[in-house]
Amino acid sequence: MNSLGLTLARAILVIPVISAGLLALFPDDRFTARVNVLGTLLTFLASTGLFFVRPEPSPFLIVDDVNVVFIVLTTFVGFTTSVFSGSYIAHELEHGRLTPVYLRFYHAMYQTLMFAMNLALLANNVGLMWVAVELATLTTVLMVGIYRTPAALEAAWKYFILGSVGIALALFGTILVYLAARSVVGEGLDAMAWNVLVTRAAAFDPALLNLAFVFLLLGYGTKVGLAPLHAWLPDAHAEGPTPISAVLSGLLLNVALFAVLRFKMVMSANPGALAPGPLMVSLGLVSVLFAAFMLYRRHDIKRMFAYSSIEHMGIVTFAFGMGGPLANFAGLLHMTYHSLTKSAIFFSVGHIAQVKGTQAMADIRGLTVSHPVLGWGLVLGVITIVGLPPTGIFMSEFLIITSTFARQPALALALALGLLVALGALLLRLNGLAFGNPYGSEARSKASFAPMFAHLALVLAAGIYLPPALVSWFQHVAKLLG
Amino acid sequence: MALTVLLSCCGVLLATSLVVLARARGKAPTLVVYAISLITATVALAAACFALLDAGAAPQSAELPIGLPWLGAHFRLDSLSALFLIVANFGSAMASLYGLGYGLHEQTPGRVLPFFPAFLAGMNLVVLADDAFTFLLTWEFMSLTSWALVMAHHRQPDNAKAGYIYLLMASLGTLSLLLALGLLAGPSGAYSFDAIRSAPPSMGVAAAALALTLVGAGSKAGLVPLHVWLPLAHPAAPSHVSALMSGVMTKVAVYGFVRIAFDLLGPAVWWWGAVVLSLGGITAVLGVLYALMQHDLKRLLAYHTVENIGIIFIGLGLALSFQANDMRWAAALALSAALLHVFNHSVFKSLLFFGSGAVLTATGERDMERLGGLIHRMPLTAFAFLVGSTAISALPPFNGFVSEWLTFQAILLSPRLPQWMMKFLVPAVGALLALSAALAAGCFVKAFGVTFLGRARSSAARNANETDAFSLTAMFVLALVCLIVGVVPGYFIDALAPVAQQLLGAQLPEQRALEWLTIVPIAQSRSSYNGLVLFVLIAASAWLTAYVIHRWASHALRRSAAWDCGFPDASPSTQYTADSFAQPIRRVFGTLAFRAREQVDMPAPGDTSPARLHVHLHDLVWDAMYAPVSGVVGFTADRLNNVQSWTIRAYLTLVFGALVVLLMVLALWH
Amino acid sequence: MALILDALVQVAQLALVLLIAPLLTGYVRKVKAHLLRRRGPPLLQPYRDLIKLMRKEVVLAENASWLFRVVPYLVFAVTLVAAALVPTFATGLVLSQAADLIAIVALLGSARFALALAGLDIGTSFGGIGSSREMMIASLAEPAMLMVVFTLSLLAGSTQLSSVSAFLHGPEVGLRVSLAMALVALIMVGIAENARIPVDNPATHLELTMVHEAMILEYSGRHLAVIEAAASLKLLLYLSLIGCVFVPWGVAIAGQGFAAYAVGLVAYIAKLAAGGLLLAVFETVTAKMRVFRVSDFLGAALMLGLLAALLLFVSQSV
Amino acid sequence: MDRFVLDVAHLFAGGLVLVSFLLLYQDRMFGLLNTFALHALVVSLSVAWQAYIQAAPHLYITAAIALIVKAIIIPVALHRIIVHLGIHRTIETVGGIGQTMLAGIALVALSILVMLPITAEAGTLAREDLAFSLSVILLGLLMMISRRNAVSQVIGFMSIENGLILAATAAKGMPLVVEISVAFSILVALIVIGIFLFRIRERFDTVDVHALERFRGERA
Repeated sequence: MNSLGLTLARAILVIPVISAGLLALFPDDRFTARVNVLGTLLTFLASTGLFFVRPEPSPFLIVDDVNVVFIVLTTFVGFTTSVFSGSYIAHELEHGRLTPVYLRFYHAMYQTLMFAMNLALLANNVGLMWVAVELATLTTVLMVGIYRTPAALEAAWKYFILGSVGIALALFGTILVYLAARSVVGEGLDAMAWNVLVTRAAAFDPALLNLAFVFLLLGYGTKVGLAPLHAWLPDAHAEGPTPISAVLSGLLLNVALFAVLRFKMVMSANPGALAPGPLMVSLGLVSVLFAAFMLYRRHDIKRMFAYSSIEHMGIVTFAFGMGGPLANFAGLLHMTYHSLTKSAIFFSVGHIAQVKGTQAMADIRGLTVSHPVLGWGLVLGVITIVGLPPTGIFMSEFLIITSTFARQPALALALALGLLVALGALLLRLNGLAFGNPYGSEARSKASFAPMFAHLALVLAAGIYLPPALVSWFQHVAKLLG
Repeated sequence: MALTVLLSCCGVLLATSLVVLARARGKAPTLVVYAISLITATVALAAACFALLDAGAAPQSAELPIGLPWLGAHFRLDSLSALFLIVANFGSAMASLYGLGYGLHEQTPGRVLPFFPAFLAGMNLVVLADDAFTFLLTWEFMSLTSWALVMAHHRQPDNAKAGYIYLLMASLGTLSLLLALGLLAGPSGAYSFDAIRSAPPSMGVAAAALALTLVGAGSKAGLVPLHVWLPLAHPAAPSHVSALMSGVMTKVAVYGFVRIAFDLLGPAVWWWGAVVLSLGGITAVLGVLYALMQHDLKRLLAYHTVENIGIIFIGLGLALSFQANDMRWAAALALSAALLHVFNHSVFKSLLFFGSGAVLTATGERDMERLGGLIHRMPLTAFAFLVGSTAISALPPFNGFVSEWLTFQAILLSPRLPQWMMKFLVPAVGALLALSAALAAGCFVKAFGVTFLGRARSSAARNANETDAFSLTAMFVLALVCLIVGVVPGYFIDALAPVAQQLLGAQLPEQRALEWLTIVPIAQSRSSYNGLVLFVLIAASAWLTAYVIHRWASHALRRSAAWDCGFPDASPSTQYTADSFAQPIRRVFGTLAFRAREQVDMPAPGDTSPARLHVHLHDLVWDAMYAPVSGVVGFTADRLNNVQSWTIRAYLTLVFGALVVLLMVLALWH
Repeated sequence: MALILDALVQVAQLALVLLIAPLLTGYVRKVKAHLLRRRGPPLLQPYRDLIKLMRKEVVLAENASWLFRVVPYLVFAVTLVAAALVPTFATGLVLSQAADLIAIVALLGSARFALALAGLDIGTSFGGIGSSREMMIASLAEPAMLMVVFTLSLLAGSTQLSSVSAFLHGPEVGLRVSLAMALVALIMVGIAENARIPVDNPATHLELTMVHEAMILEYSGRHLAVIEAAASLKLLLYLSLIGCVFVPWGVAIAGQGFAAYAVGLVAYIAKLAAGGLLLAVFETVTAKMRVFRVSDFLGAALMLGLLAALLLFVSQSV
Repeated sequence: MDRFVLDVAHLFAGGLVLVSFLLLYQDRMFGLLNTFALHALVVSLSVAWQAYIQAAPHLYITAAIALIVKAIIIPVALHRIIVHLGIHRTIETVGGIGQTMLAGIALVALSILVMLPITAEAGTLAREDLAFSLSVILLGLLMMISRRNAVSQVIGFMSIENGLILAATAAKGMPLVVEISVAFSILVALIVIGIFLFRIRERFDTVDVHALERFRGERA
C-alpha cells in the first residue's frame, strides 16, 4: 500500500517534469497542446489515487488530511485549465499574439508551474516548500511577461520584485522556525519536517515562533495577495495570458495560503506563542474592504476579477484568523470553492475577451444576447463568486459570518459590509457586461465550455451536498488549525 | 404525508425548470411549463389546506441529507407554514393559469420559463425550511430566481437598473437575516430552529435579532424606508410574475418576520410592538401617497403593495405588544387580522396585476395617461379590475374591508395596554390607518377611472381587444374569492385559529357557528359584522329600486353628446389625467411628503406656444438614505483607487511598513 | 316574537327614512329661503322634483358605459342600507348586528367610490374635477369620521351603534370634553360629506366651485332622481346619527312598547327639525370657501377627532 | 578557544551590519558597488568561518558562491550595465542620507528589541546573530525603498539576501542551505539580467522611458 502511495506521490511530481521536457522539445503547437492536456490529465489521475492510498510521510514528501484535497484540487484545475488553454492558445496563435517559440516556452513553463505547486503541497520539508514556492513565482513571472507588451513586462517586473521580497521574508521566517525546532528536535531534516513540527511544537521557544510567524505571514501573505502586500496581483492577472490568470487565482494563491496554514498549525500547537488570529483577521479584513472598494473603479475585466480574488483570499484569511471548528472548516471550503469558481470565471472571461477583442468592460455589453453560453456562464460565475445561493460559497460565507457574529459582532459586521460592497460592485458590472443591448463583435467563439461548466457544476453541487469523506478531513484539519 | 407531497411538488418544479433550461422556445414549452406549475401548485395547495384544516395534527417534520453536512436540511410543516403555503400556492396556481394565456405573448420565453417554476419552488421551500441554513439558502434562492425574472426584459430601459437595485437590496436583507439567525444560533452553530426555540435568547440579543429581522424581512416585504427596490422591480417583471412578487413573495417575507418574531425570539417585549406598529403606520401612509403620485399602472400597484404591507405590520405590531402584556385573545385578534389581510392582499393584488397585464398585452401601454375608455373594449377585464379595486380600497362587501375592520377592532382594544407610549401611539397609528384607507380609495378611483373609464387617450387604447380566456378565468376566480371572503369571512377567520393557537396560545371564538354567519371577534354587544346580510341587502334594494323605477316610472333612454356644461365635443385630451386627478391630494399631502412644487410657465402675451405646468417631486427617502450611501461608496472608491497607480517603491514601502509595524507589535507584546 | 317586533321596527324605520328624507331637504331649503327673506319653494317641492325627473327620459352621453347606468341605483341602495342601520326613533334593530359604525362609514365610502367613478366615466373635464376634489375631501373626512367612531366606541366599549346610543343614553356618561370634540368633528364631517356650505354648495352651477354637482353633471332623468334621493337620504342619515348618538333622549329601547315608540318618533322629528334649522342657519351665515381651504377645515376636524380619541386612550386605564 | 570562535563569528556578523550602514551612506554609484562587494566578502568570510566551526564542508560551497557571484561577477556586471546604459553616477535618495541613517539605527534597535525575549537555549550566539541578520535584512529593505535608482535597489535586495544567508548559516546544522542559497543566487541573477533586458534606466517601475506612468494598470 505504502509503496503504491509513494509511487503516486512521486508520479505527481515526475509527470509534469517529463512533460515539461517534452514540451520544450516539440515544435508543433497542435501536438504540444494535446501533450500538455495529457500530462495534466495523468497527474490528476495519479493524484486521485491519493484519496484511497496514502504513503507514510517521508522526510521530503507527505500526504495527510491537510493537503490531500488541495493536491487533487490543484491537479484537477491544472487539467481543466490546460484544456481551456488549448482553445485559448489556438486563438492567440491565429491572431499572432504568440509565436510558436513562445508557445513551447509557455507549455514547458506551464508544466513546471504544475510541478512547483504540487511540490509545494506535497513537501514535508519547510525549506523544500520554500524552494517550490520560489520556483512557482519565477515561472509565473516569466509567463506573465510572455506577451512582451510594455504593460505585460511592467506587470511581470512588479510581480517579480514584490514576489522576491516576499520570498526573502518567508525564508527568514523558515530559518527561524528551524531554529525554534532545532533546540527541541535536534539538528537535521526532522527539524524541518511538518509532521515532526506539528507534533513537537508545544516545546518550541514561543518568542522565536512569534517572530517566525510574522515573517512567514508577510512573506507568503505577499504571494497570497493580502492587502497591503497585494500590489503585484491585479496587474499580473490582467496582463498575462488568461490561463495563467486562472492558475494564479485558482491555485497559486491557495498554495501560498496553504503554506501559511501549515505554519499556523505549528503556532496553534504551541501554548506560549501569540495567537496568530488577530494578525490574520486584521489582514483579511483590510483585504476584503480594500478590494471591495477597489472593484468599483475597474475598467479592465480581468483586473476586476483579480481584485475579487484579493477579496476572497481576505475572507479566507479572516476565517482562519477567527479560528474555531466552524470558521476553519468554512475557510477550507471557501479556498476550494474560490479556486474552482474563480478559474471558471477566468475561463469565460478569457473567451469573452477573445471574441470581443478587448478587456475593457465599457466595450463589452449584452453578452447574454450576443453570446448566450459565455454570457450565462459569466452570470453564473459572478453570482457564485458573490456568494448567492445555492452555491458552495454561500455555505462557507454563511458559516463564517454566523460563527463570527456570535463572538465578535463588530468584525462580522465589517466583513458583511465588505461582502455587500463587493457584491454591489460586481453585480453593477455584471449588469453592463451580460445584459442590455449587445455591443461590439458578435463573432462566435470556438471555445471549450466544458471546463467552465464543470467547475461551476461542482461548486453548485457542493453547495447542496458535501461528500462525508471530505467533511471529515476538513473537520480534522479545522481541529488542527485550532 | 402532506409534507412529503409538498416537498415532492418542489422537486417537480425544480426538475421542470432544469429540463426547460434545455429548450424554452416556442409555444409548446410555454404551455407545458405553466400547465405543470398549475397542477403542482394546485396539489400543493390541497396538501397545505389539508394540513391547516385537520385540527390538532402535530407539526410534521422531515430531514434531507443535503445542505450543511452535519446538520442536514430540516423541513417542518406546522399551522403557520401551512397558512402561508396556502397563500403561496393559491397565488402560484392562479399565476400559472394566467400564464397559460399571457405567456404566449412573451417575447423572450427563454428568460422566463426556466425561472418561473424554480421561483415557485423557492417560495414553498422558504416556508417549509426549519433550520437557519436551509431558510436562508431558499430565501436567497427565491430572490435570485425572481431577479432573473425581473431581468427577463433587460433590454428595456431601466429594467436592468431595477434588477440591480433589487438584487442588492435582497442581498442586504439576506445578510441581515443571516446575522440575526447567527445571533440566535450562537457561536456553537445550533442552526436548527428547534435548537433555537429550546434556547430562547437573552433580552439584548433578542432585541438585536429583532432589529436585524426587521431589516431583513422588511426589505423584502417593502417596509419603508427599505421599499425603494420594490416599485422598480415588481413592474419590470412580466405581469404574472409581478403578481407573484407583489402578492406572494412579500407575504413570504412577512412569514419570515412572523416566524422569527413570534416563534424563535421567545417572549416579546412591549416596545417591539411599538417599533413594528409605527413602522407599519408610516409605511401604510407613505406607500399610498407614493402610489397616488404615479401614472404607471403597474408601479402604482407596486406602491400599493407597500401600503398593504404597512397595514399587515400594524396588525403584527399590535399582536406583539398585546402578547407582551399577556393579553392573549387581543393578540389573537390582531394577529388574525394581519394574517387575513395577508391572504386578502395576495388575492386582490394578484387580480389587479393580472388586469394590468391584460391591459399591457392589449395596448402595450403601462402609462395611464395614454389609456382610457377600456371598459368598452375589454369589459370583462374592466369588471374584474373593478372588483379588485373595490376590494383593495377596503370597501364592503369585499374581503379587504373585513381584514381592515378586524384591525380597527384590535386597535380599539389597545387602551387596555398599560404602557403610556402605546396609549399615544396606537390612536395615532389608527388615524394613519384610516387615512391610508381613504387615500387608497381615492387612488383606485384614479387607477380604474383613468385606465378604464372616460375616452381613449391613444390609438392603442382605442383599438384594444379583450384578453384571452385563461387570463380571464384566473381573474374571475380571484374576483370571486374576493367576494366570498368578504361575504362569509367567518370560515376563513376560523381557519386562522390554529395559527394563533400555535403562536400565541389563544384564538378567536369560533365564528362559523354564529347565526347568519355574523362575525363577532370579541362579544356580541361590542362589535359584529355580517358581509352576507349587507351584500344581500344592497343587491336586493338596488335591484328593487331599479325594478320599481323601470316598472312604474319611465325607462326611456336617448343617447346624445355629453352635456359637459355645454362645451361641444371637446377632445379626449381635455379629460382629467392621472396627474391632474391627483393634483388636489398632491397639494394637500405632497408638499409635505415629497416637497412637491408646481411651476407654471406662461408664454408671453401674443406668444402662441402652450403654457406648461411642471411638477417637481422629491423622493425624500431616497435623498436622505440612499443617495448619501452611494455617495460615500463612490468617494471611498475614488480615493482608494489612487493606490492602483503607485510606484513599485511605494508598494515596497507598504510591505516594509507592514513588517515594521508587526515587529513593533511583537516587541511591545511582551 | 321579539324578533318579529324588531323586524317590524326595522321596516318602519326604513319606510320612515325613505319617506321623510326629501322632506328634510325641502325643509332646509325652506328655512334658508326664509332666512333670506324669500318665500322659497314649498316643503314638498323635492318630492315633485323627484317624480318629474323619474318620468323624464334619460339622456345618456354616447360613451357612457354600463357602470354609469348602474351607479345611481348602487349609490341609492348602499345609502339606504346605511340609513337603515342608524336608529332613528328606536334602537334594537334587526340589522344592527350586520354592521357597526365602522361598517356604516365604509358603506358611505363605497357610495362615494361609485359616484366618483361615474364622474370619470363620460370623460369630461367637469366630471374629473368633481371626482378628484370629492376624493380629496373624502381622504380627510373619512379618517376624521373614523376618529369620531373611535371616540364613541372607546366610551361605549363598542362600535355597535345601538349599544353606543344606549350607553350614551344611560347615566354613566358625564359631560366629556372628548364627546364635545367628537360632536364638532362629526358635524364638520357631515357638512363636508353632504356637500353643504362652506365646503360645497348644492345649489350652485358655477363650474369652478362645483364638487358634488360636477360629478353628477351628466346625469339626467330617473338616474338624477335616484341620486338626488340618495343625497337627501345621506343628509337625513347624518342628522339622525348625530341625533341618536349625541342627543339620545327619547330614543325608544327595543321592546318598550308602542308608547315609547311614539315618544321616540316625536322626539326624532323634533331633533330633525332642530338639526335642519341649525344647518340652515349655519349655511346662511357662512360663506363658501375655496377648495384648497377645505383641507384645512377637514384637517381641523381630523385633529379634533384624533385629540378626542387620544384623550380617551389616556384617560381609559382598563 | 570556544569563546574566541564565537567572538570571530560575532565579529563578522557585526561587521556585516556595519557594511550595511556603509551601503546606506553611499550616494555615488561606483562607491556603492564597491561597498557591496565588501558586503558580499564579509558574508562569504562569515559563512566560511561557520563552515569551519560547524565542521560542515557543504557550507564552503555557499561561501564560494557568495564570493564569486556576489563579490565579483555581479558588481562587475552592474558596473558594465551602468556604463552601458549611461545611468546617472549619483544616486537619487528619498529624504537625506541623514534621516536614512537615523531610520537605520532605529531599525537595528527594533531588531535587537525583538530578539530579546528569545530564550538562550535557542543557541548561544543565535540571539545576537539573528539580531544582526535581521538588522541587515531591514537595512536592505530600507535601502530598497529609500533609493530611487534601479541598481541601488538591486543592491539593497542583494544585501537582504546576504542577511538571510548569514542567518541560515548561523542556524547550526540547517539542511538545504546550499540549495537555498543557489536558488537565491538564481533569483538575483535573473533580476540583474532583467534590468539589462528590460532596459531599466532609472527605476524599477518604468520598463521603458516612454512607458513612464502609462501602463500602471488603470488610472481610473
